Order: sequence, then C-alpha cells, then structure tokens
Amino acid sequence: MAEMTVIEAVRDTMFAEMRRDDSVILLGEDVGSRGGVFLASDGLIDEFGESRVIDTPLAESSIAGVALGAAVNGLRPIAEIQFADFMWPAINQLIGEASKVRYGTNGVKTAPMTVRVPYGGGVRGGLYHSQSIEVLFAHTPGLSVVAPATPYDAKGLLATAIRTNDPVIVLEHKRTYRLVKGEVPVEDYTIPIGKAEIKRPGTDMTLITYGLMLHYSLQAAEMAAANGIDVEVVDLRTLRPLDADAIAESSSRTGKALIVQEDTPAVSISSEVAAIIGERCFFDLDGPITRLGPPEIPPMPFSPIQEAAFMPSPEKILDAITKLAEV
Amino acid sequence: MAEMTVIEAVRDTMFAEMRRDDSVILLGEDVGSRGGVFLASDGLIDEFGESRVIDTPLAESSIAGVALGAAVNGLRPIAEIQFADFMWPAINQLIGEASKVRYGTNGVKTAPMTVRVPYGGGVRGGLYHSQSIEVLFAHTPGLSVVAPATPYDAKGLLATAIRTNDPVIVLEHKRTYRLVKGEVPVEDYTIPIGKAEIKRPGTDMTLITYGLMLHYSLQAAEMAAANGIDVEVVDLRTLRPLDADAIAESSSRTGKALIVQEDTPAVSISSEVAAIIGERCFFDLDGPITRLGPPEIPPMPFSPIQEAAFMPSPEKILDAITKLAEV
Amino acid sequence: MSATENKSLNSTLPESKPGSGQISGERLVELYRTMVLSRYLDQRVWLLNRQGKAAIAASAQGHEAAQVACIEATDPSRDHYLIYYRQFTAMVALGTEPEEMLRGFLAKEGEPMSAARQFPLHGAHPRVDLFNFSNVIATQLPQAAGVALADKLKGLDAVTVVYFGDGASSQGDTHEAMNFAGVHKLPVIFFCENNRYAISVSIEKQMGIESVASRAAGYGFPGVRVDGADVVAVHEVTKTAVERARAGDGPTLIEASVERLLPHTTDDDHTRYRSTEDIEQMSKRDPLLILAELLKRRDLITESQDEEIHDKAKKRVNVATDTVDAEAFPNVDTMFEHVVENTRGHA
Amino acid sequence: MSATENKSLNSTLPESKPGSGQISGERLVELYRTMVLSRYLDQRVWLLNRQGKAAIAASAQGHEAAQVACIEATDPSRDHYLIYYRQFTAMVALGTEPEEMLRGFLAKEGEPMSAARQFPLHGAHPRVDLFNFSNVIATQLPQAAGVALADKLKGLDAVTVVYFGDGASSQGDTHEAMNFAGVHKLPVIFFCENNRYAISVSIEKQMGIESVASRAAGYGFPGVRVDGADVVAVHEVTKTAVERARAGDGPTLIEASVERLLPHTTDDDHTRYRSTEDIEQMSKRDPLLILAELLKRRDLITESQDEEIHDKAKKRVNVATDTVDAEAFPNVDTMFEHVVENTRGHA
Ligand SMILES: Cc1ncc(C[n+]2csc(CCOP(=O)(O)OP(=O)(O)O)c2C)c(N)n1
Ligand SMILES: Cc1ncc(C[n+]2csc(CCOP(=O)(O)OP(=O)(O)O)c2C)c(N)n1
Ligand SMILES: [Mg+2]
Ligand SMILES: [Mg+2]
Repeated sequence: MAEMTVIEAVRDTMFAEMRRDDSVILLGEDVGSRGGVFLASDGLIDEFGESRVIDTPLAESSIAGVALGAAVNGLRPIAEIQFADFMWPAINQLIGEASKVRYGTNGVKTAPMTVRVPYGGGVRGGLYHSQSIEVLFAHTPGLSVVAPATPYDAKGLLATAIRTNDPVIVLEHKRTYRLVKGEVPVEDYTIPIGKAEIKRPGTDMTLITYGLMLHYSLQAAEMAAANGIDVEVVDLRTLRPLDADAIAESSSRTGKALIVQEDTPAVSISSEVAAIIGERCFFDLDGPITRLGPPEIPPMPFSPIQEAAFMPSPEKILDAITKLAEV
Repeated sequence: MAEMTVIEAVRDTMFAEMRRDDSVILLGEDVGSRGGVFLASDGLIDEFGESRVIDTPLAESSIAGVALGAAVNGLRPIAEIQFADFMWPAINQLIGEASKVRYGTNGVKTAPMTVRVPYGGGVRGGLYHSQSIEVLFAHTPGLSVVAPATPYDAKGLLATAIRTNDPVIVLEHKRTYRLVKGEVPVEDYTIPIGKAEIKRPGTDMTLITYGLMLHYSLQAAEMAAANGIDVEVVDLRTLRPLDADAIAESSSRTGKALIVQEDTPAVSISSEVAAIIGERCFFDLDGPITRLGPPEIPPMPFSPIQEAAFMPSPEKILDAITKLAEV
Repeated sequence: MSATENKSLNSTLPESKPGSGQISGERLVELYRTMVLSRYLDQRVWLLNRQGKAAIAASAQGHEAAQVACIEATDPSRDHYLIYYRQFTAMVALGTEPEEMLRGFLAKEGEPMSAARQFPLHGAHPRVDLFNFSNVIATQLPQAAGVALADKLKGLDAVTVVYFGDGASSQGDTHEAMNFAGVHKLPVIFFCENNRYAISVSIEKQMGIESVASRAAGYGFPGVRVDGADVVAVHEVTKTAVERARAGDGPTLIEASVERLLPHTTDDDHTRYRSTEDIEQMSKRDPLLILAELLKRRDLITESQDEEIHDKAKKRVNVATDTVDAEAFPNVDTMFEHVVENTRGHA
Repeated sequence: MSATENKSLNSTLPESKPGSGQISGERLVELYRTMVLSRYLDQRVWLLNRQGKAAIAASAQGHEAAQVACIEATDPSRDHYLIYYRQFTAMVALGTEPEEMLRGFLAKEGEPMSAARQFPLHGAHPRVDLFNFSNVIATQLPQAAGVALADKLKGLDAVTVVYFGDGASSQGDTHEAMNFAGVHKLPVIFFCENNRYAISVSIEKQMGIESVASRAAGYGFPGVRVDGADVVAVHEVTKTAVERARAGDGPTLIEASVERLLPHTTDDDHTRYRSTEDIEQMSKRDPLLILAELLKRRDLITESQDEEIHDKAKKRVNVATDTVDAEAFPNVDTMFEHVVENTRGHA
C-alpha cells in the first residue's frame, strides 16, 4: 500500500501497463517530454521511447482515428485528449466509428483502445476547460465509460480499460488529480466495468453520484450524520453500463434517492439514474426522486464567485439531503 | 389549408422564409441542382441562385462553422446536414462554439442559425443512415432542439427556428418525410419553441413521445381505446427546452406515464422525461414510470427482419400500454 | 485460374509477375476477367435494386480499372485495405465471391462483412485485411495512418492502402491523416478515385484547384495523378508507391482520374445535375472498353476469347443470384451479438 | 496621440499612411509604442499570475511585431478579426484599453469581452469587430470563412483576418476553412503565427514540411512566409493580401515566423522540452529590440525618446493595475444572462 494522489495513480498505472504489455502505447498532445499538461505521463517517454509515447500533431480527430487504426491492427493504444473540452473533434471517430467496430464487423475486428480525458470544473477553467462530456458517451452502445473518483479506483479502472478488448473512455476529474489522496495497493488489480460501490453505508437515504461530487457528497453525508440523517453514498464509478441493480437495490432499501452531479442536469447521467429508480423502485420509495446539479447555463463562468455559485458544494448537497429527509 | 407531406412542408417553409428575408441562405451538400438528397430544397436554387443556395464541399465541420460565421455577420443561414449520422464532424462547431456564442460574448454576438438534420430509422438505413442524435444537443445549454412530427408542426417550428436569434437544431424524421400527410395553412404562422402538444386527449394514462413514434403511438392509442384504455398522447415537439410543465401536468392528471422513443434508452430524452415525472409527479402516480425503446445495441441493423425487431412498433407500444394499465 | 481465386488471402504474388512497374500480358487478361465479372455483378445488383430486392447500391462502373490495377500492385497476404463503398471491384479482386457480394446487397444470412448489419460492402472481410467500418466519409484515412503506425512499431513491411473519393478530400480527417502520415513517414498509400463528383457536387465546387494529388506537397510526400482507366499506368504508379512504403520512405498520394458511369447510387438521378454532353463524354471513358481494345490490339485476346470471358462472367453471376435469392435473412437473435465482448446487448 | 487611441473603431486609416506596402517613419514609431505598451502589460499580467491574482495567462511576447504590423495593414472600421488567445498585442493595437485587458485576466466586473465568463481575451470586443469565441484550437478558421461569405453576399469590401498558430494548422478545421475559402474566393487572410511550438510539440512533430504557407497552393491561393519580427515586411505582405481580398481576388495565407519568448502559458515550464541553446537563440529574436534598433538606425527616435516611450508605458500599466485591482468581481446574478435571447437560464 502507498498513499498517492489520483494523478500519481494514473501515472503509475500507465507505467505498469506499458511494462506489462509491449502493445500498449500512449499518444496525445504534449504527452512526451512535457509529460502531459497535468504530468500524467511524466517520465514515460524516458522509459518507453518516442515510438511508444507519441507527441501527436494538434488534431484530436486523428488522435482518436490513429488510435483506432492502431488498435484494430494489434496495439492497445491509450489516447489522451488534453482536456475534455477538446474532445468534440474526436467524436466522429469515437461515437461514429470505434463504438461500432465490433458490432459493424460481426466481431471480425475489435478496437481495444482507451481514451483518457481530464474533465470537470472547479479549477477556474472557464467555459472551455471545465466541461463534463459524459452524456453522449454514456448513451452510446458499444462504448464503456468509467469515471473513477479515488486513486484506488483510478488504478483499478484504468488497468481494466487498457486490458479490455473494446473502446473504453476513462474520465479523470481534473480537480481530483491533486486534491484527492488515498491508499493504493502496489500489486496488480483490476476493477470490473459496470460495478458501482457503496462508499458510505447508510439507512435513511441513498445519494448517488460520481467524480468530484463523490467527495463533496461524502462531506455532506458526514455533516448530515451530525444532524441525525444517515446517508448511503453510492459511487457509480462506471457510467456505461450503469449499475442499475446497485442503484435500485440501495434506493429501494433506503426509500429515498438523491442524485448529485456536476454536469448540467437536462438529459444527463442523473436523468438516467432517476429513470432507473422511477421504473424499478416505484413502490418502495417514500419521497420524490431528487436531483441536484448546477443551473442550466454553459459550464462554467471563469469569474471565481460565479464559478463557486455554479458548482454544487457540500453545503448545497447538505441542503438537498435535509430537504429530502423532511419529506 | 392544403394537404401536404412533411417534406413538402419543409420545402414550402424554406421558400417562404427565403422570400420573406434576404438574409436567409441555405448551405449543405447537394442542396443545389440536386435539390437535396431528399429533395427538401428542390427548386430553391432556381429561384434564389447559387449565392443563396450553396452546394458546399463534403465537410460538415465547415458547413457548421461557415454557417456560424455567416450568422455572426448578419445572415440567417440554414445549414443542412445530409444525414444525422454525418453530424458528428460538426459537433465541435455546434456544441463547442455555436451554443456558447451569446453567453461567451455576454450578448455582443449572436448566432441566428438553423441546422436541419434528417434523422431516424425504419428506412433500411443500417448503422449509418438510421441514427437518432438528439441526446447531446438536448443536453447543451444555449441550444434549442425541435423535432416536429407532422407537416403542420414542421412548418411552424422551422419558421420559428429560422427567425430565432440563437442556434436551433431542427430534427426531421426521415421516415415521416413522405409517410405523414396533414393539413397545413397557406398563411404564415410560427410555433413557439418549448411547447409540447397533446395530440390525443385521454384519461387513463399519459404517453409521452416525439418524432416518428408519435404516429405509432397514436395508432397504439386507438387500438388501446378499442380495449377500453383511454391514452393521452403528448407530443414533445421541442426536446430542448423540454416542456416540463406539460409533461408533469398530464402525468399527474392521468396518474400513469409511459414514455416511448426510437432512440436507445440509456441517458436519453426518455430518461429526462422520466426524471421530471419522478421529481414532480411522485405523489400523483399510481404506477411505475415506464419507458419503451429499442434494445441497447447500435441503431440499427440493415437486415429487414432485424430492423423491424429493433424499432418500436404500434404493437409493442400497445403491449406496454396494456401492461401499465394493469398495474 | 480466375483472378479472384488467384487473390485469396494466402496467395503470394503470382510468379508470372515481372519487375516493378511492369505487368505481363497474362496478368492483364486476368485483370480484365475480374473487371468483366465485377461489371456484370454490379449491373445485377442495380437490377436487384430495381426489382425491390436490394435496398441500395453504389456502383464501381467506371472505376474498375483503377481498382484492379491498384490491388495488383500490392500483396493481399500482408497488406491492409481500407476501402469505401465504391470499392466493389476491389472486393471482387481481393477474392470476395459473387455469392458473398450479393449477400451484402440482399442482406442475407452469412453475409461476410457484417452479418448484414451494415450497408453492402461495409464491415470487415473475414479472409483478407480489408475493411470499411462506416458510411461516414473520410474516417478511414486517420484509421489507415493508425494501421500503418502499428505495422511500423511492429517492424513489419506491410503497406496500408486507403481509398477515398474526390469529395472525401475536403474532410478535415483527410488532412489530419495525411499530416500524421507525413510526420511519421508511414507506409500508407492514399488512393483517391477522382470521378469529379461527390453525389451532385462537381469538382469546381469541391476545391479551388485542379488536382487532389498536388496537396501531397503540403505534407512532405509525393503526389501523382494518373489516368484511372489505364490499368498499366495505375499499376506502375502504385507499384512505385508500394516500394517506397515498404522501404520505409513514407506515404504516397495517388489520384486516379476515373468516371462514375452511373448515378451516385440507385437512389440518385444524375440527369438532375449533369449535362447531356457531360454524360455522353464520360461514357466514352469506360475502362472495360479501353482495356478490351488494348488486349485485342496487343493480341492478348481474340474476339471470341473476349466473348467467352463475358459469357463465363454472366453465368457466374446468374448462378450466384439464384443461390443467394433463395437464402434466408439472418435470425433476429443474432442482432444482440458483438456489441461488446462477451455480452448480449449492453445497457 | 497613442497608437491605441488611433485605432479605435471609428477611425479611418490615418492620412499619414503612404501607399500600399510602405509604412511611414511616424507610423513605425506608433507601432513601436503599441508594442512597448503591450510588452509591459503582458509582463504585468504574468506577474499578477505569480501573485495568485490572474488564474492563467498566455503571452504575446515575441509575437508583437507580427501582430501590430498585420493590423496596421487593415482597416478596423470595416474589417473583421478572428483572434486566438495569443493575440494580446493585437487587442491592444485594436484599441482595447489596459484596464480592459486587465479585467480579463483578473476576471473583474466590466470585463469587456465576455463579462469575465471566459478565459482572458475570449469573447467579443464591444467596439471593434474582433472576437474569439472559444479556447478550442482552429474553430475560428471556418467561422472566418463564414464571416467573409456574408460580406461577399452583402457586396461589402471588408476583409476578414483570422489568426492561428503552427499547431492549429494540423486541425481538420484549418483544412476545411482554407478549402472553402479557396472555392469561393473569399476575402480572408489566414494569418499564421508560427513560433515552432504548440505547447511542447515542436514543428518537426507537427508537420512533415518546413512551411505552413506552402499549403496554400493546395487550395488555389497564394501563401507567403515572412519574418514576423520585421514590422515593415509583415506590413507589406499583409497590405498586398488586403488589396487582393478587397479586389475580390480571394484569400492569402501568410505565415509569420515568430518566437514564443515565454513558456506556453503561466502554467508551463518550457525548460522541460526546449534546450538551453534553443531558448538562448530565440531570445535574440525579440521583435522589440529589433524594431528599436531600426528606429534608432533610421533616426526615427533618439535614445531618450525611447526611454520616454518606455516610461510612459510603464506608468500607464501601473495606473491600470491599481484601478482594476481595486475593482469587484461580477455579481453572481449576471451568470444567468444571455444563455439564449430573453431568458435567464434555459432548462
Ligand atoms: C461525413 C459524410 N457526409 C456526407 C455523406 C453522404 N455522402 C455519401 S457519398 C457522398 C459523396 C462522396 O463523394 P466522393 O468522395 O467523391 O466519392 P464518390 O461517391 O464520388 O466515389 C456523400 C456526400 C457521408 N456518407 N459522410
Ligand atoms: C482543440 C484543442 N486541442 C488542444 C488544445 C490545448 N492547447 C491549447 S494551446 C495549444 C497549442 C497551440 O499551439 P499553436 O497553434 O502553435 O499556438 P501557439 O500557442 O504556439 O501560439 C494546445 C494544444 C486546445 N486549446 N484546443
Ligand atoms: Mg467522387
Ligand atoms: Mg505555436
């Protein structure tokens, strides 16, 4: 065991997987001698050289498309998109192509590729370094989407993603990179795609969340506990496929569900979680299925007070918990 | 009044709007002498010439980006994306840029542009001529998304879109183009963005849908009526912003909600509609919030029997109605 | 031995093939056979569409010479082919049997490329490394760069050939792919079949220049324009590009000028946008007639041998049609397979 | 009269300006003033970042000559400018006051481009037609083609200038924009500031060729490479491009070779990827020093006038810093405005 940050867990995992398997390569903007703009790949080029750690031209569609071609021809590329906000040019190669390679070829070809994407706000990123981009990926059959929130989950899910024989999108919340520390086993392990985890057991209410909001939610749950409300916190971890069983089991057991997310709510992960609960737990609930998210404005203002006003916070989550508990 | 098809309503509206306002132009692949691959723009180039009806190079990002630049500089472009499946290259200019022009410039610049997109399946389109693409657009603040299902709504909503001072995505279901006929007033009218419409009043259950599924749902409702189940059918018409009031009012009144869509269900319009109902109608419902959609596989197989198995049909909708009525 | 048999996955280059850039008379006749077979099959598919049996078809008529000659210069046992929907003849040349081709158009069980999930010719070939993941124009070009990158890392001398049209040259992906391949000197051949139309959009509305090949200079590798109706010429420039790629010298952009003899697809009517003169003019550039004339001029075939070739092809197509027409559609249940590994569906 | 005052929205070209391609000594001194002011302001912003007051900054240091000279050749009262984040000096030259610039970096109330919703320099200028919708590289190029298309339809003779870096040249959007502009012979100037780096990625990894300008041939319009530290030369090539555009002859691609004197942004450390020699070498190409030397050699300014120019700029920056530092952040409530017309938020 070693205590490390999320970014250290990501880096260590890339080192380990590239040592483990020669066919793993990393490509993206500035991933070489710069070590990535967040230093996620710091040192990789020194160990693995320019042929396996490739500084690409500034062109995301080709980053995704080249990774896809290389994956189809026997490599296991990790493509880094520098910021989630710059993912849009790559959508055609990911949503349009990679997601359907196995299906569209009846299994003759597969695309074992991983796309790592730093996302999310609360980092003074303004409109173009703060976005959450999970919706479209989580909607698309053929893709898997993971969003680890802790160093432990970051290592286990990234290792799984790299070894999976299909495209996996790994969403890494920028704010957690250095903020969140935790114990990480030195030895090899993986975490299955599609499994949520109860990060805090509780009896009065189920709070379902992921990413940075997990940490704010855990803080809010502690504050609520001080007020006598025992909140169970479920970390989705995988956004496609969602762990509908875990969501439904916990919600039915506690009888109340609060979904917290950083992304704007309309047509989002929280919508789907609410829909699952509304369909599967209807007769077990004793309060409305509640969602907490930011306002429906472009995420998110650069100005610090406004950014804070945009982001859900432990305090706002506590408010929502308290209100739902009173129903 | 004149009876016409959806495609005729679209074409007539473009003629009318281009006559009405010199700043309206149309650009896209094959919109000129070919008249568009669906003949939506048949004849336009003869009346308005090559400078206002522009056959673009085969490059969707530039179609959207050029339309955006022209909109910012005083025109009202209608950009046609030939098939929804080819929208992905344009996402960066639409989701990343157009949606945030007004917000990101504090209102100094605006982007009065319309993007027309034929979408949807049931046309033997296979994996790349059948897709529904509404999710990401409906999620994005700053965009409006309409999906008219009838000739009347197609005219009214397209006219509104063209006259709106912000980007509007107009989703035209390919299967409705020639299948659906209806009365359309000759005179000018518009339909407000954000307003759903009850297309069939009923008392036992609310069925919420849009696009081609409206027509299948209306058929199913008639069959259900024969069995003594009186279904209210709500046509969303606008997917962003959703008409939450209309959804909630009808669902609370009937006490049961069934959401029908053609798009794959996970993280979709039906998720959001279910979430709205779960939050706002919780105490008025007497049955689970039910969704009917296709399976979670890439939309949709080319092979005819499989395509039929993928698509929701009046019969499958009737089944869902019957089941929910029995709860 | 027919050209198709000759070109199955495990064949190496036929012995009769002379040195770089040259092609034997014997091989020319084989290529002609393939082109004739492709032509009849192509016509049959169009007919099946008119009969309501094939949902849609894009034709290679007019592109046949460029397609067979390009493939003749490569090695199907080790090279990769990223095609697009107009590669009908290329698929025949690479060993796809007429029955297999027809299963694509009729969406029948056993369709080899995608189990009839996709439009005809889309998916991946089970025997040759030939694939076409989607209908989305130009996405195959960055993918081709990736395929070649993997070969380069693995130290293989395989060549990746990627096909695209003049319209596809406008896509951002085309630029990004050529730029990437240029930086890394990848063993890719960018093979553009320029038929001067993208559906109805003529080349003047597509680009401000005459020749797609001229863009290669902007990426640091050679570009060459060739008459796509001239089998010998296409073979020669492709052979040079293949040698360059295998030697590690990087990509080549080849632009073959061809004619699209039919409308864009069975859904199109090209009289809406092509003038009568344009249609008449281009019809004279039918590569089948041009090659037949050459073969006869060079005494490589006689008139009666030519007739025999035609007869054989026609019969082959008839047999295949009867077989496939009688076959079933795929079972509904198979549509849940292969979404991701080891699952049926994936919610 | 300072250069910034001179360049406000409603000014026409200054009378003192001589014919095409030439620039008067008087104007050269004005441009120098602007560059000096920009430099001090730029340094201040960097300092404010180190003090924790500015979240992030990208610097134009090294790009100043190219930016002022390009704008000098255009007409701000009718032309359009689509900039990117490194256009610090361009914004100063186009009349953005130091206070306004600082409000961007400190995210203060009254920030003119986006009401402090965006990163500094992003948004749209309230007085000049200068804008920069996003941080997303190269999206401005197709937009510029659209802006120019609208002018062409309206029969205006305005020119659209769009700026981008060497890294941006790799994006698909860059290709699509140039292709579109080439087909329609649009009045656009594609102005590339090539500093040989895209963050850490050097030009050799960015493209397989030497010069971005050479790509213009692939779109059917002229491309020219110019020393971006040479005000006179940049002005001259831009002037030619402006005349070409106004005359309806279409686009020009200008590539100005410049140096990025500082790391990519305040978040970057360029010693991780640039050699000491590289950094030393490029530092010698400081355009401020080069222009100062020219002005003195030509007796356009004396040593003491130069000092005065520096002093004045320093003071201007100090005043602006004090003013803006004391200002408030925008009210929370304004963040709900301008999502779409006539709404607050939009669910
Ligand atoms: C991204 C994308 N946009 C539009 C289309 C629709 N479309 C299919 S084929 C075609 C024209 C292609 O022209 P070209 O590349 O010249 O190939 P050709 O058909 O002439 O061989 C178009 C516009 C598509 N398939 N993909
Ligand atoms: C689409 C996109 N990808 C990546 C980035 C991150 N990024 C910001 S600046 C930059 C480098 C730009 O280099 P260049 O175009 O040469 O401009 P310079 O900064 O050198 O002036 C990168 C990769 C971005 N902003 N947008
Ligand atoms: Mg073509
Ligand atoms: Mg640069």
